[in-house]
Amino acid sequence: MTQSAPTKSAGLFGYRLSPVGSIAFLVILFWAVIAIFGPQIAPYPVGKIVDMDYFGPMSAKFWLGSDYLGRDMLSRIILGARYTLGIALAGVLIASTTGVVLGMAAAVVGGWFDTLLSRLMDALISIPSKLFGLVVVAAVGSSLPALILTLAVIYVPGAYRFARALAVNVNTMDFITVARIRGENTLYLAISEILPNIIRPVLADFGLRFVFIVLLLSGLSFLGLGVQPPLADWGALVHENIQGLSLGAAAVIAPSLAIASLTISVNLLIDDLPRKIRDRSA
Amino acid sequence: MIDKITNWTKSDDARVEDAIRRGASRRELLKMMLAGGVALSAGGAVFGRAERALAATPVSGGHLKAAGISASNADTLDPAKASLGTDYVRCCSLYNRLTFIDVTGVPQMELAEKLDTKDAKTWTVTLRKGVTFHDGKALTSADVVYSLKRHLDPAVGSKVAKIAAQMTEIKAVDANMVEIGLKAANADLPFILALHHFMIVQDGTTDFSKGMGTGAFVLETFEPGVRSIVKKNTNYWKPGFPHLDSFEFFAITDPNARVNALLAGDVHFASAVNPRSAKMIEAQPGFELVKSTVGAYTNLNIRLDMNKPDFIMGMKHIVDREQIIMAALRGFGEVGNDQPISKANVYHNADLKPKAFDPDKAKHHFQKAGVLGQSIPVIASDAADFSVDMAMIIQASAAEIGMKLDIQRVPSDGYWDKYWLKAPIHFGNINPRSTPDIYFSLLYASDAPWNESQYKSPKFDAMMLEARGSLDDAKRHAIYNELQTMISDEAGTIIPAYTTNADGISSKVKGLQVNPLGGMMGYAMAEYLWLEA
Amino acid sequence: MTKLVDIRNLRVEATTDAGRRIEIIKGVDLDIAKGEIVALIGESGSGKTTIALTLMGHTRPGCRISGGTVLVDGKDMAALPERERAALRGCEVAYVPQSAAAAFNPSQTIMDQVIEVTQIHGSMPRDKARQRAIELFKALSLPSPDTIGGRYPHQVSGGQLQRLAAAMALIGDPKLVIFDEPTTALDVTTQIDVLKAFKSVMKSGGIAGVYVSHDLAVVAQIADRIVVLKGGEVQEEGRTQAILATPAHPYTQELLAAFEPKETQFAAAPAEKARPLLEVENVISGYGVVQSDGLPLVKAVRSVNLSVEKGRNLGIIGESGCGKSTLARSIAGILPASAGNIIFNGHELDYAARRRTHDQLREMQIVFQYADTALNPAKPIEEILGRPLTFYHGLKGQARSARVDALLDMVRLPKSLRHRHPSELSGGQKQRVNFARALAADPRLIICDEITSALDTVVAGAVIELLKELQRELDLSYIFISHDLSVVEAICDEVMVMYRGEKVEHLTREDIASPRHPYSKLLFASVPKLDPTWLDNLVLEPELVRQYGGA
Amino acid sequence: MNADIASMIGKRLGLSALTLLIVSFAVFVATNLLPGDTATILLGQAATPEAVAGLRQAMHLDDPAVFRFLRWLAGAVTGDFGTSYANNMPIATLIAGRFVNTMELAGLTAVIAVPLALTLGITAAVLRGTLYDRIVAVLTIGVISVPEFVVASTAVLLFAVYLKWLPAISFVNEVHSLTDLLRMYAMPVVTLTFVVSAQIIRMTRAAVIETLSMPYVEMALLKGASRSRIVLRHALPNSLGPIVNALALSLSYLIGGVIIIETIFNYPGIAKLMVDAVATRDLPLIQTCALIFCLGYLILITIADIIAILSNPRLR
Repeated sequence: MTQSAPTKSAGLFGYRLSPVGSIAFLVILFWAVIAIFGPQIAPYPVGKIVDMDYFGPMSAKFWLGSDYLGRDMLSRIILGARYTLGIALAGVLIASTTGVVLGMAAAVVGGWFDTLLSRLMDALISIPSKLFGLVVVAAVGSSLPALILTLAVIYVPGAYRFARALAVNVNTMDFITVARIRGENTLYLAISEILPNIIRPVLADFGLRFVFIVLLLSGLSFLGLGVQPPLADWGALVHENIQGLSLGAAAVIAPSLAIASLTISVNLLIDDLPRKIRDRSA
Repeated sequence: MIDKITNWTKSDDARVEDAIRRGASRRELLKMMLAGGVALSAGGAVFGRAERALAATPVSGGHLKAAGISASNADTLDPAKASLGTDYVRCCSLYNRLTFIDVTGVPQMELAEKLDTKDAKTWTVTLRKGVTFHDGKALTSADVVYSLKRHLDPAVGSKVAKIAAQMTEIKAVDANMVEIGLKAANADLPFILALHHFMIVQDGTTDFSKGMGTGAFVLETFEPGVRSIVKKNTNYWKPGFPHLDSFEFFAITDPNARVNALLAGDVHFASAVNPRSAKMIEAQPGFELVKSTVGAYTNLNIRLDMNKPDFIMGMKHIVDREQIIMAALRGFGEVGNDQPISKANVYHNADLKPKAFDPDKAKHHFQKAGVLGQSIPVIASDAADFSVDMAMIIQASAAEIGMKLDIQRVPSDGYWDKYWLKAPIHFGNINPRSTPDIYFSLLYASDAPWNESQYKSPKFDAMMLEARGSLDDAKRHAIYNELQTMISDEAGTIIPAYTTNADGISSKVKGLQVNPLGGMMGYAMAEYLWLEA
Repeated sequence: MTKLVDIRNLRVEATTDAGRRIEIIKGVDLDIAKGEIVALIGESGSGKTTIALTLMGHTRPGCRISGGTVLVDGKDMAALPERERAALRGCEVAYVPQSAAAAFNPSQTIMDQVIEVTQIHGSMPRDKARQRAIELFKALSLPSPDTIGGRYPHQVSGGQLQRLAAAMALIGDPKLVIFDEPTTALDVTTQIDVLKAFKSVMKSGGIAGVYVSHDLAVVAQIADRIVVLKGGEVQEEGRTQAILATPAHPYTQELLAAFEPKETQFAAAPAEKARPLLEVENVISGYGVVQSDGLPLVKAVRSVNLSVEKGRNLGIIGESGCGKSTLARSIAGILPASAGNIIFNGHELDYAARRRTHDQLREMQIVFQYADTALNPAKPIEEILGRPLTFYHGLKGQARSARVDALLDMVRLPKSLRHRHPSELSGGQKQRVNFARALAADPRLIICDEITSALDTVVAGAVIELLKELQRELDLSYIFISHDLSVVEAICDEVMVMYRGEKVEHLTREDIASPRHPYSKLLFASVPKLDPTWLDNLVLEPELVRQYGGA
Repeated sequence: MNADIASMIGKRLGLSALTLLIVSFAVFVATNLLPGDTATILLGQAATPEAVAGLRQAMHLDDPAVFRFLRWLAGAVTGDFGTSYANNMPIATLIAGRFVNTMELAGLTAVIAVPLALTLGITAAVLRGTLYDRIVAVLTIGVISVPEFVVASTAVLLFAVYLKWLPAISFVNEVHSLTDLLRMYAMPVVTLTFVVSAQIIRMTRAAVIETLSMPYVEMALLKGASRSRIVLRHALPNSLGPIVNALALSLSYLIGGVIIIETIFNYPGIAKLMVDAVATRDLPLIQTCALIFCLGYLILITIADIIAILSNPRLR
């Protein structure tokens, strides 16, 4: 871990952002604000049928047209932001935290613990994520906690492998040896010595994983795992209105664009981070 | 198309055509059986068109590809186990029943030459002569006895074991005659024998993967969950049938993919098209939509044992039936009046009006029930068609009067086992049945296996049995009218609409008619269709 | 003599992470005659490698030549298009890298890489190139020259690789060879062989050379002329003899001064035979699977005894792989020994640090060679120094803060550094922090593992001086592990020589000039002297070299 | 040396077998947590208690679950995967055709995606920081940022419904010529190529950039080597390890992760079969499908490891 001296300018994680990075950051910020204040700014109730037509076009009354039942698409996207961002964030938070904790533990403790944990993670990776999602739906149905946990479980192995690889590298450093023979315990080693050194790449990885989770979320809603109606995350919005695709309906294009704008922005923001951090987390 | 008749579809044409074609033979049958009728809402022009269509004679040959809606590794050629439309379609192409329901909803003889009874309790089936299985073996009464008795064996896992249970005695009288003794009189046996599950298989068959039947087609390929191909049975006993050289059937589960496949010319037939895709099909030349409203419905069930009669009454008034048809079904449905017998059935009680959408009245009932302000869970699932959309529409209406409904969308997988009949408030999905008695005994009798709202009424039971044993049609009409009213007023099943099934077809596909058993001519279309050159 | 190289007003710019451009070479002029070897000398960051690389028209990523001309045999490497530069690389100008181990592609055989130059430039057919390579291997006195080319880089020792890298440079018959600190990573005994081989090949071929190094003594042996650099500018240049004899520039004087032996008072031999602070008896330790006899498969330390008296220092010297670091690690309990006794302060220590008491751990500290990896880059200095204070002494808040200041003061660092991160410090500063952390424990013994090896000569000298001062003030003992005899000599009362896991000789200050064990003799004789004639006159017993020589 | 490789491979295979066992058992436990069993599912709306009990008995579902699992496991070891609960056909027969389909789709996608992604990844790394690199980066981000079912649905609408160039669904049984093959597979393969390429491109680029910063690459440059020679002879062989690892991960996705593509193109692969099997609680079928996915993953990862070992003389 040789970090170059961070520049003093302000910005995310202490880095200066390029114009592209700044735009990406603003887009993410925009969606975050929408997610927080959604219910206050949505023009119509999310479940109310307000248009006699279905897949209505964009109009002054319905900025993003209407959906397959004739509900206002703008309101649905605004409220969907909360679920898309919230679920993905919660999922990635749990996945990354678990992955990092286990990864560091495997690196610090080593031995059979590491072997067994790594095998378990391998086993988990080898189960296709969408099938796993389907089994969960079949077993416990589609609830918010089930959804978040499913996403988290699917992404834990990746986060684990990533964090473990980083932690193993850090673990060989002399300062860890110094701390060990000072008599420090494993918890201190992990939290105080290793974590600060892997946190930046982990955060970059966190961002990438967030993107994948948003996409997986949309994939799962294609398979029927999503939030309870009439609310819907963006993936579910695309899915429930997919028939509108042939009509070129805004109802299917708008949420697709919302997903793309969010994921592309997160990606661009990560790509804007200094290479040292970024390239590790591809 | 005649523009002035907006509600008139090609299927209605077909119905008229068939009525004309079959007129004579039907009168014969009516001596013993009940009368069926076609409600004609259009004038002479319809007849004119029907005659033109009839002039087109069937073309022999061709390979038809049809796409159903569901496939599974559990796909089977065992009629007793058939559970999906896919299975019915395949079985119908390979096997025959003793009777079948024609496009007017009337049982016709198929493998049976005639059915005789004096008391509706003991029935004699005389088999058609000269019918052979695909392997050349002649059909005998042993095959029939075996085919019917199977359903009584739990190990077979028959879907109709419950219905078959009334056949207490099944025996061969001679090589050509079978006697069926019923537990109680049932004038509907000809309808029951027309159920797809009672198809006739060869005596002693346990391996059904060969599809050995007497049907119009011989099995060529069958891959469960993937597809089947059947070839014309050149020795088929029905002269002139089938028209097709071969028939390929598989499922495209994704509704859009199904429509896309039709429009791309990959398949000739796409069943159960989503109403929202209708525009797209109708906009493209060379494709048609065949609609049939035959009594399938998705209903909201509130269990009566929850002891909230006012809540149920409130719910009946907060269901905006027009909006459900408009928004959820996009016009592909008819308003329902909370009882299962639809207009497609001759016994439909047209005087029974649906409960009006009346939020104020609903609010009054909810207040009385003391549920306002509470959050009431409503279970919906994609397993019950349109139930999630209906739930959302009802939820939005209820929210306006302060009634909070909490929709819980649960997985299709396991829905029937886990939620249906069990959850206090849930959706059900009922396929068309041929007789009121089947509906009532299945759904509303006190001992009904699928008593969706736990409706129990000794009066209802008694009247139902009375009608069942009666051969007097006027009397049955009267009883059934009253039973429908009872269900509508007393049961906890809210049937907001009868859904319209729409099959998308290439214009080359001819001979498709509407059958009261559902889309795809009650799944039996394979032998009737032909491809225009 | 005709000029081969003519650099005029060379300027090189670098772009920092923050996007700022800074000039790292500020108008350098340099001439090299045909067949002449010129040394570029200076500390890290002085720009010596950057200048050398411009001779091939190459700059490292983020850098670019922003001005001046670099004429090599009349062609301006700074101005030529990339394609033409590439055509000259390897044939006109060749490069011998600092770490041959890193500069060899691990997935190709050595021969393929050595003759690659001839394949790229199509200068000779494959068979002929192989032949030529084997000749060069012989000329560079590589063992089994006929077959060594078939091996992979990891199957060959460091010294051999360094010579193979030279062969790789020479095969294209270049007019000029750039040596980029080619012996820095080698042991002294190996270094001699390599230097000799380079020198003879260069002289016999009349090839001009640029020799980049920070080691004046090495440069003195091989260069005709020395150019002293600092901060991207030439400080002084002249004939080797002249520079060594009469350095004009203060920086050059400083460099030379680091070679002067310092007068130091050493503690008198203990009067009465008190119990030593540390006694190590028959310690065996190593790596790999534990065998049936309870000992590891690879024994890096084979039954070593040593003792350290209170207030006195022990030096442990030997080349890389001799087991000196393993011994240090076993004493500290990082790598638990497999056998033997470690008695510290009168108490027998457990082999594993994990099972030693708090105080035992506190009283014996270890300082590692690379401050870069020994200091947690994610923490400020304050935290790095503060943790042992809290951990061992329970200091908090104000008291801890005052003690951190005191520690910084002790290692002669300004208090303002406490808020910085290690990456913001220079190499010498980092090593001082590294040392201050050991001091924070209030230890009695500090094991210093090559702590000056990664530092520039002048900086290393200052660190040694600091250690001595602190010893006087704090009543410490050191175990000083190094491959550099001059460093050990400068600070230790006693010196122990290790070879292949065993202690071969124990020397006191008095007899350090006259070692008796043949390996010690070879080792001590191999340390380069400032005298430019030293290498040429050096005669080592062939028998000795054969038995103990490097490579 | 070869004995070392053999023992290393042996060890890996042992660990793989352990992983397989873990997966099998986990799948078994998960399946048993699902509500309902094959009998209730098969009977569906007709699942009266008596009917269920009868069918259950007839299907031997009354045996303890663990017993059934062990019986399957014992059979699987000898290559006999048992018979499907749902339709009594041998599992091997049920899976064989589907498996071939899945492998065909995966194989064709790999044939297109791997060279494409490697080329893009390597060239982007070599031309790092140039406009080309940025375009590749933006394209890969764009591609992974759009849900695959949107890409697939749009493609179907455009090429099948409106242009009628390609079939909307895949009739894999009707491939008789190369033209058929191209037409059938064009859309699923292209969509999947989109899905898997992005990750390979990113990883390849990162790995090559990493090796391009190695001293031996600078050395090659200073020997006068051309850019292509540096990349092909010096950078690539040494970045092979991480690249093949990324390839293995992406390709394993093609075996089990393509359920959405299989649904949209009505492609009869094993992912859909497993979904059906879960729906019918067909334990032997679920287990066998899971085994195939896990085995596919492990085989790919092991091959990747072996390639990494063989490409690195230090590990050999």
